[in-house]
Amino acid sequence: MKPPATDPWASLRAHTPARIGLARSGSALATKALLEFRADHARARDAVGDVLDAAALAAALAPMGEVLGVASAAVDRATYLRRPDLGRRLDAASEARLAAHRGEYDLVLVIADGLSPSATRAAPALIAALLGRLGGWRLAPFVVARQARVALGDAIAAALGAGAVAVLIGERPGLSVPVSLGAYLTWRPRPGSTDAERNCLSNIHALGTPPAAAAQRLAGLLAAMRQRGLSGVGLKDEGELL
Amino acid sequence: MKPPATDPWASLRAHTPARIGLARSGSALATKALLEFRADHARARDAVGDVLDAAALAAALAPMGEVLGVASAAVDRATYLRRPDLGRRLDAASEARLAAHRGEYDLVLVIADGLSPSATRAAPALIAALLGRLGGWRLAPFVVARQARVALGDAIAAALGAGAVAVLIGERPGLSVPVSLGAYLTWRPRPGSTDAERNCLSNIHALGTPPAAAAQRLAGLLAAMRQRGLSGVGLKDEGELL
Amino acid sequence: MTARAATLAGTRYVFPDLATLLARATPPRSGDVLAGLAAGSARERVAAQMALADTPLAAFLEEPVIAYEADEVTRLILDTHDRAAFAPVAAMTVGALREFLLADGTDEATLAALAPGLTPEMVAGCVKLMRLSELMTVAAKCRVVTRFRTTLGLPRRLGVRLQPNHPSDDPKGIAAAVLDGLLLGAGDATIGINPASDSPARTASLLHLLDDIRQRLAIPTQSCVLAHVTTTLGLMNQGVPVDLVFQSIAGTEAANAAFGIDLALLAEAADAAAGLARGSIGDNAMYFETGQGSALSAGAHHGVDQQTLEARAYAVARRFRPLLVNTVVGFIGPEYLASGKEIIRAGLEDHCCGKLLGVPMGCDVCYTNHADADQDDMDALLTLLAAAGVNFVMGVPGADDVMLGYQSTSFHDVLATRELLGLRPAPEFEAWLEGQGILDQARRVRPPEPARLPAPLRRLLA
Amino acid sequence: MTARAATLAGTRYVFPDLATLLARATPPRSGDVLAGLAAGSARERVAAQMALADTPLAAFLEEPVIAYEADEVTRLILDTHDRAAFAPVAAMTVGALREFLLADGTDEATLAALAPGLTPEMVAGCVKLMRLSELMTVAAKCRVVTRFRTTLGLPRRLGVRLQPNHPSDDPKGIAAAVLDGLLLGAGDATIGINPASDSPARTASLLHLLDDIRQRLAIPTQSCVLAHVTTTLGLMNQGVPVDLVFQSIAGTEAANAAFGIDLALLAEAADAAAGLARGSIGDNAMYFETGQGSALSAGAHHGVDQQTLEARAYAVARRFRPLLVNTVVGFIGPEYLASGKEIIRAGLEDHCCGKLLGVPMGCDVCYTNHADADQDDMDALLTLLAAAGVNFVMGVPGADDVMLGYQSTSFHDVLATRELLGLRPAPEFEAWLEGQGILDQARRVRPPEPARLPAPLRRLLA
Ligand code: B12
Ligand code: B12
Repeated sequence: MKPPATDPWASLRAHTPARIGLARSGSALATKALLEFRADHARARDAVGDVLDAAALAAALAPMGEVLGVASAAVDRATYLRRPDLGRRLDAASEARLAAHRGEYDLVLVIADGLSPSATRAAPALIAALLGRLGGWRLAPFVVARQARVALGDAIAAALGAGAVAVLIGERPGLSVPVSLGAYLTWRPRPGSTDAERNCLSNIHALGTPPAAAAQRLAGLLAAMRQRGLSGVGLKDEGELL
Repeated sequence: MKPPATDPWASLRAHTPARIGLARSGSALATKALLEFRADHARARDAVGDVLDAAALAAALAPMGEVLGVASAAVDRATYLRRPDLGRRLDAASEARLAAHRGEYDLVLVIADGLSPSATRAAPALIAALLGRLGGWRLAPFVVARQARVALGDAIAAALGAGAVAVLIGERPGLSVPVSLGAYLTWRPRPGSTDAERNCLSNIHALGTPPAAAAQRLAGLLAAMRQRGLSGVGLKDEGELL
Repeated sequence: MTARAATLAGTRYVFPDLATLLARATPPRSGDVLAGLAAGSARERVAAQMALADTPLAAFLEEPVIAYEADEVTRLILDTHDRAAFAPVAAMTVGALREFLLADGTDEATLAALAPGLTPEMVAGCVKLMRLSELMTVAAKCRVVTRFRTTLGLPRRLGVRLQPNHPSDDPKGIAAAVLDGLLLGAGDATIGINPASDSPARTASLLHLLDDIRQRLAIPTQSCVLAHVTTTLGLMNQGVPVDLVFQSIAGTEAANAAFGIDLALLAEAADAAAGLARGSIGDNAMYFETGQGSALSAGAHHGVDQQTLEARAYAVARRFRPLLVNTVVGFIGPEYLASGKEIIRAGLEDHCCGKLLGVPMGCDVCYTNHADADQDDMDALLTLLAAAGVNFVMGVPGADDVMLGYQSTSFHDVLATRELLGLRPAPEFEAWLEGQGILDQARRVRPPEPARLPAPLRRLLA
Repeated sequence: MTARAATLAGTRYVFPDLATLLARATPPRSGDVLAGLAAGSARERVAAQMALADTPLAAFLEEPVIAYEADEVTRLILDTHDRAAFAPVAAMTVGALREFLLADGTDEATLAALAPGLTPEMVAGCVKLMRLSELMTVAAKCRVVTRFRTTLGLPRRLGVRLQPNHPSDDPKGIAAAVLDGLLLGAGDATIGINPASDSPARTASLLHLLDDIRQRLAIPTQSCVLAHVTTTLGLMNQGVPVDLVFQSIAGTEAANAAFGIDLALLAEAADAAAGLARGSIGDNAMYFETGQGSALSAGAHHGVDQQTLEARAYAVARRFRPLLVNTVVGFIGPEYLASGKEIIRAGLEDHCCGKLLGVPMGCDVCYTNHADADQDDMDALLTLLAAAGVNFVMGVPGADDVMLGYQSTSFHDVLATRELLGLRPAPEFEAWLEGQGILDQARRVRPPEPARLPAPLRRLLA
């Protein structure tokens, strides 16, 4: 019932956070593995309910540029989870705030809570690494968005007048990886842009693509997007050659 | 799939409201029977949520005697369903109201909403039939009780100083019989009386024991109770000989 | 009392005694919330499960959840505990027992030998750690076979109690429902009426009615009228034909007192039934019903969670070698099991606990109209229980009990389940069905046109 | 458009068109509430089911729920509708179709012949009337067998897609998970990686990795990397080893457009896959995934309920003779299916609809951490689907997908289910498992100590 003394899985576990080589009894998990799973489930459920620490995020971003805070039309967490339509629209105050900053921008970087508000803690490091690679781009102020879905970036870009948007958003929390960031890039965003028009880089976290590496790949994608004048299924991530 | 033209069950159905001889296909119900079941379920769920029409009930009882209205400590229907403990205790105002009517009574008749408030509509007829058979009993005022469990009768009897209690209460609504009354009799009731100390006459409705017949059996049980000085498992309903 | 504790994500959770530990470790259900015993958060629940997993089984023998002096059910449990049977697991924790039960080497024979060594609290604790699939896997390994006129609990058999209730106990109405059930293959576990009236005279006439039908049609089965045990006892002494003695039971002395019973009364009834010796192929003559929440409802739960108390009711049951034990799982209402989800889990827990304790478990898969549940939940629970090898379930015309005011499983539901999973009625009863021409070529229950039924059955339809 | 109506308890409910009628008749789920399409009360829902039961099947051919001109999926459905196959049920209503499907005489052959005559809307409507037990009974009668290097969908077999995802597509991490799965008997349906990256280079290297493992260990199975179809198409043209072509699909043209696909693109991909002819025993080379809610999420639902749209996705799937179609039932989140109860029902509906339409249905029995569900719900759904004869389910290490952020079924879960219900892996794969010494005497999957594994497998562990 217990794994043998020298567990052959030990070395393999170094390569993946996946739950491989679990001890079992019959076809069921050993009690320890079962209860660890339940503890992780309780933790992941809590991560969904986290609240975005917008102030701390703004403070971390401030040295790198102006920061605007916005909120979607979903008034609270419970509404957010049940009403993705509201999470894609700006509330009236945010709409006005952005209109006041309308300008000629090539790109707006949006940092959004999504389904894992805590995941946004990795955003400042990623942005710091990214900014160095965005030489020719006219950047809008950073936008920190609460109760946001990916498509809220389209509304933000439209309000600011930006020609492209990169949304860094908390992905839904997993059991082993409760905080992970996803980046969604859209060329010529407008309300109604479909996911087919976006590119995605997912699983930005220490065990996936770390922020620095993510910045490099995002910069490559952004450059390709600009060069070819499109994003989405027509644009492949060719930058990466293994 | 359809029952044959001359349905042999037709005559048997006269003897029971039960869903016998249902048409079927394979081992499943025919579509019509299935959907009738669902419609009845929707109706029964609604019956639970009904509100006791205490005013109408009091008006119907008034010609027969004084009527007091009380409420349990369960403030609303949702609380009532989840908190049977509160449904067994009087709220403070009701406690005071009853204390003001304390006296020397042999019996108090309680009409309670229980799980089917509409079922109490049968109570006045039952009581009318019963009163004629309660010659030697000193009766307390009728008590109409909202959000009540059976054991609320113990608290009511204690507050009024009654030596016995008969609770006429709405039983939980069934699918075919959504309004049915149950009668629970307790000798020397006090908070803490157990169900083993009560007698019960259930399914008082047109298809079960009709109110008039119920009155007759209750009178018999009450007489036996008084004579033997006990209620509950020790007292059997011997009145009825088939 | 020894406090137990576990630390989760930096927070230390302490559980002052075994009763609290068991309650906090229980998967969510409304009754434990009502009693103020449930864990306050998912994390506290997991912490309790961790502490429970590390608790030695022997602790349950040393620290009864209800005091020995205060409760005759506790005394029954401890006084009849079989140390020799317990020996193989005596050194284990609750978590290790779970692994042992799931292990490949632990088979039917091992579990049967172990049963007298397990107490309800050990089993309840273990079950709290398990997932539904484990509750099914473990229960499916157990086999508790009992006999009266049919053999129940055999592999790949699913029995049915035919429940022909009527709101005024009308004999014709009851006979009509019995006929409906028989034609749909129900009745091998028992034909059992809940009497609307408590009158001994009426109970006697119902007992005669069922016995007449049984004898007239030569049905290999046993009948029962689910009156209070004191009523049945009185009738047995008068020579009324009583096959099975029924009683509702609970897991504490005080709850049983609220039901108007104690162990001595049950013993008296069991002796009387044994004296009648009416079983043709076996002498299991008791039928008990239980269900989570009844002790709490009677204010007799002593701060113990409802699932643990339910397991204690099985200790009461097994003392009297019953033919049938039925957890009426969603019967009382949402104050104890709020939703289909809670009912499904409770049903599978009860079944698994009962089987581990050596009790011939069936389940009334049911819900009331004030609960948040529907037929889909019942289909799920019935199928899962059948996969787990439940001994029997209920058969009610159209799933609608017109006297008790709740929905159970219908004759049709059982047929569908038997067909989906390849299960069959008790062998004696199946042979009878075959003789009546009620089985089709695929051995499915498919009653023919009335005109083609054997005369005695046809006459009932006229 | 014809309005339909039903009167219940004195109230008349009118449904202006078929789409509204279908939506109002759907059992409760959050996505239809989100879309503003759900019935407002239980009574309205029952009234809609009554009106739906009385609706002739032919109406679905005359009144498409999404206009023929506006949607290529509607055109596909109507243009490929087989009138001859439809003939036996052409005069029936939806309610009569339900009875026909459940009837004893309606067997595997009848249903296979009927499939091309059924449209997704007919099937969706019928399924809305059914209880869970009926969804199982009907689905269990259907058999859709497909082949590539293994045979899937045979009676009493339960396949597994081995899903060895990794958050950075690390080849060693993926290989470790593949090994874990193989040792636990998973992988007969496919070994399929969801790539974290969309890069063609990375996708190609993953395809090589899987093909290497497969060939080195001589595993009779097919591999897949679930990149976007355009990425896979590009790689096929470059000679990268592609067994199965994957794509997510939905039930409307607009939703597919949001996925970056259309029918022409799928046809191109299917042709390319056929051209490679890599299957050894069959040529079913497509793998599709679906799931209720995706069209609504893309704002592309046209006022049609999510279960009906899901059935339309199967019409897209069947056009391309897939090896596998997988409804990823609880994958997106609570906005479409809020609870375990909604997920369980949706999973069984999807499976039944797909099978009736002749699609080789599997199911990703799963939930996210923002939904109100847990492992108990998954155990229930997995067991019920297995009883209903689902072709395959997922196998994820420890049920925890470390890249997609959700919980699916684990290798262990599948083993437990196979053992409980007596189901086995695909025959070719089972023979391979036997050759590796992974089966015990009871033919259960019980991997031996690493030292006793065949050398190639042992080497992967080093
Ligand atoms: C629910 C129920 C139970 C539950 C009660 C727990 C609970 N918290 O509700 C359980 C499963 C424990 C139960 C047990 C028994 N019940 Co009962 N029960 C019912 C049922 C289905 C509904 C009652 C109801 O709606 N009450 C109304 C609500 C609003 O009030 P309440 O305060 O919540 O409910 C209280 C009473 O119902 C009471 N109660 C329940 N059953 C009985 C039985 C008797 C004799 C008494 C005095 C009180 C009583 O318990 C509840 C808590 O205090 C009725 C059938 C019906 N259609 O009414 C049968 C019914 C009342 N029970 C009946 C019987 C026989 C029993 C038992 C005696 C069976 C047995 N042989 O052991 C036992 C023991 C009862 C006792 N003395 O404690 C019979 C009574 C026949 C009669 N005329 O005397 C009935 C009519 C059903 C039947 N025919 O079998 N029961
Ligand atoms: C949920 C999900 C889906 C759902 C989306 C529906 C919904 N309402 O959520 C469904 C099942 C429909 C889906 C489909 C696909 N997905 Co997806 N999906 C995810 C998942 C698991 C979570 C996303 C999340 O948490 N978003 C955050 C929340 C807060 O934002 P949201 O606004 O609610 O979600 C939007 C985005 O997630 C977007 N989206 C979802 N998937 C994809 C994929 C791409 C390429 C794009 C641009 C957008 C996108 O759809 C949502 C609604 O607009 C991620 C994995 C991960 N760990 O993040 C994969 C993931 C993003 N998807 C992926 C892929 C490949 C796809 C498909 C292209 C697969 C295919 N071959 O068809 C399709 C089509 C996507 C499209 N173009 O529309 C990949 C992307 C790889 C990459 N780097 O490009 C990921 C990383 C997973 C994977 N490796 O397979 N997906």
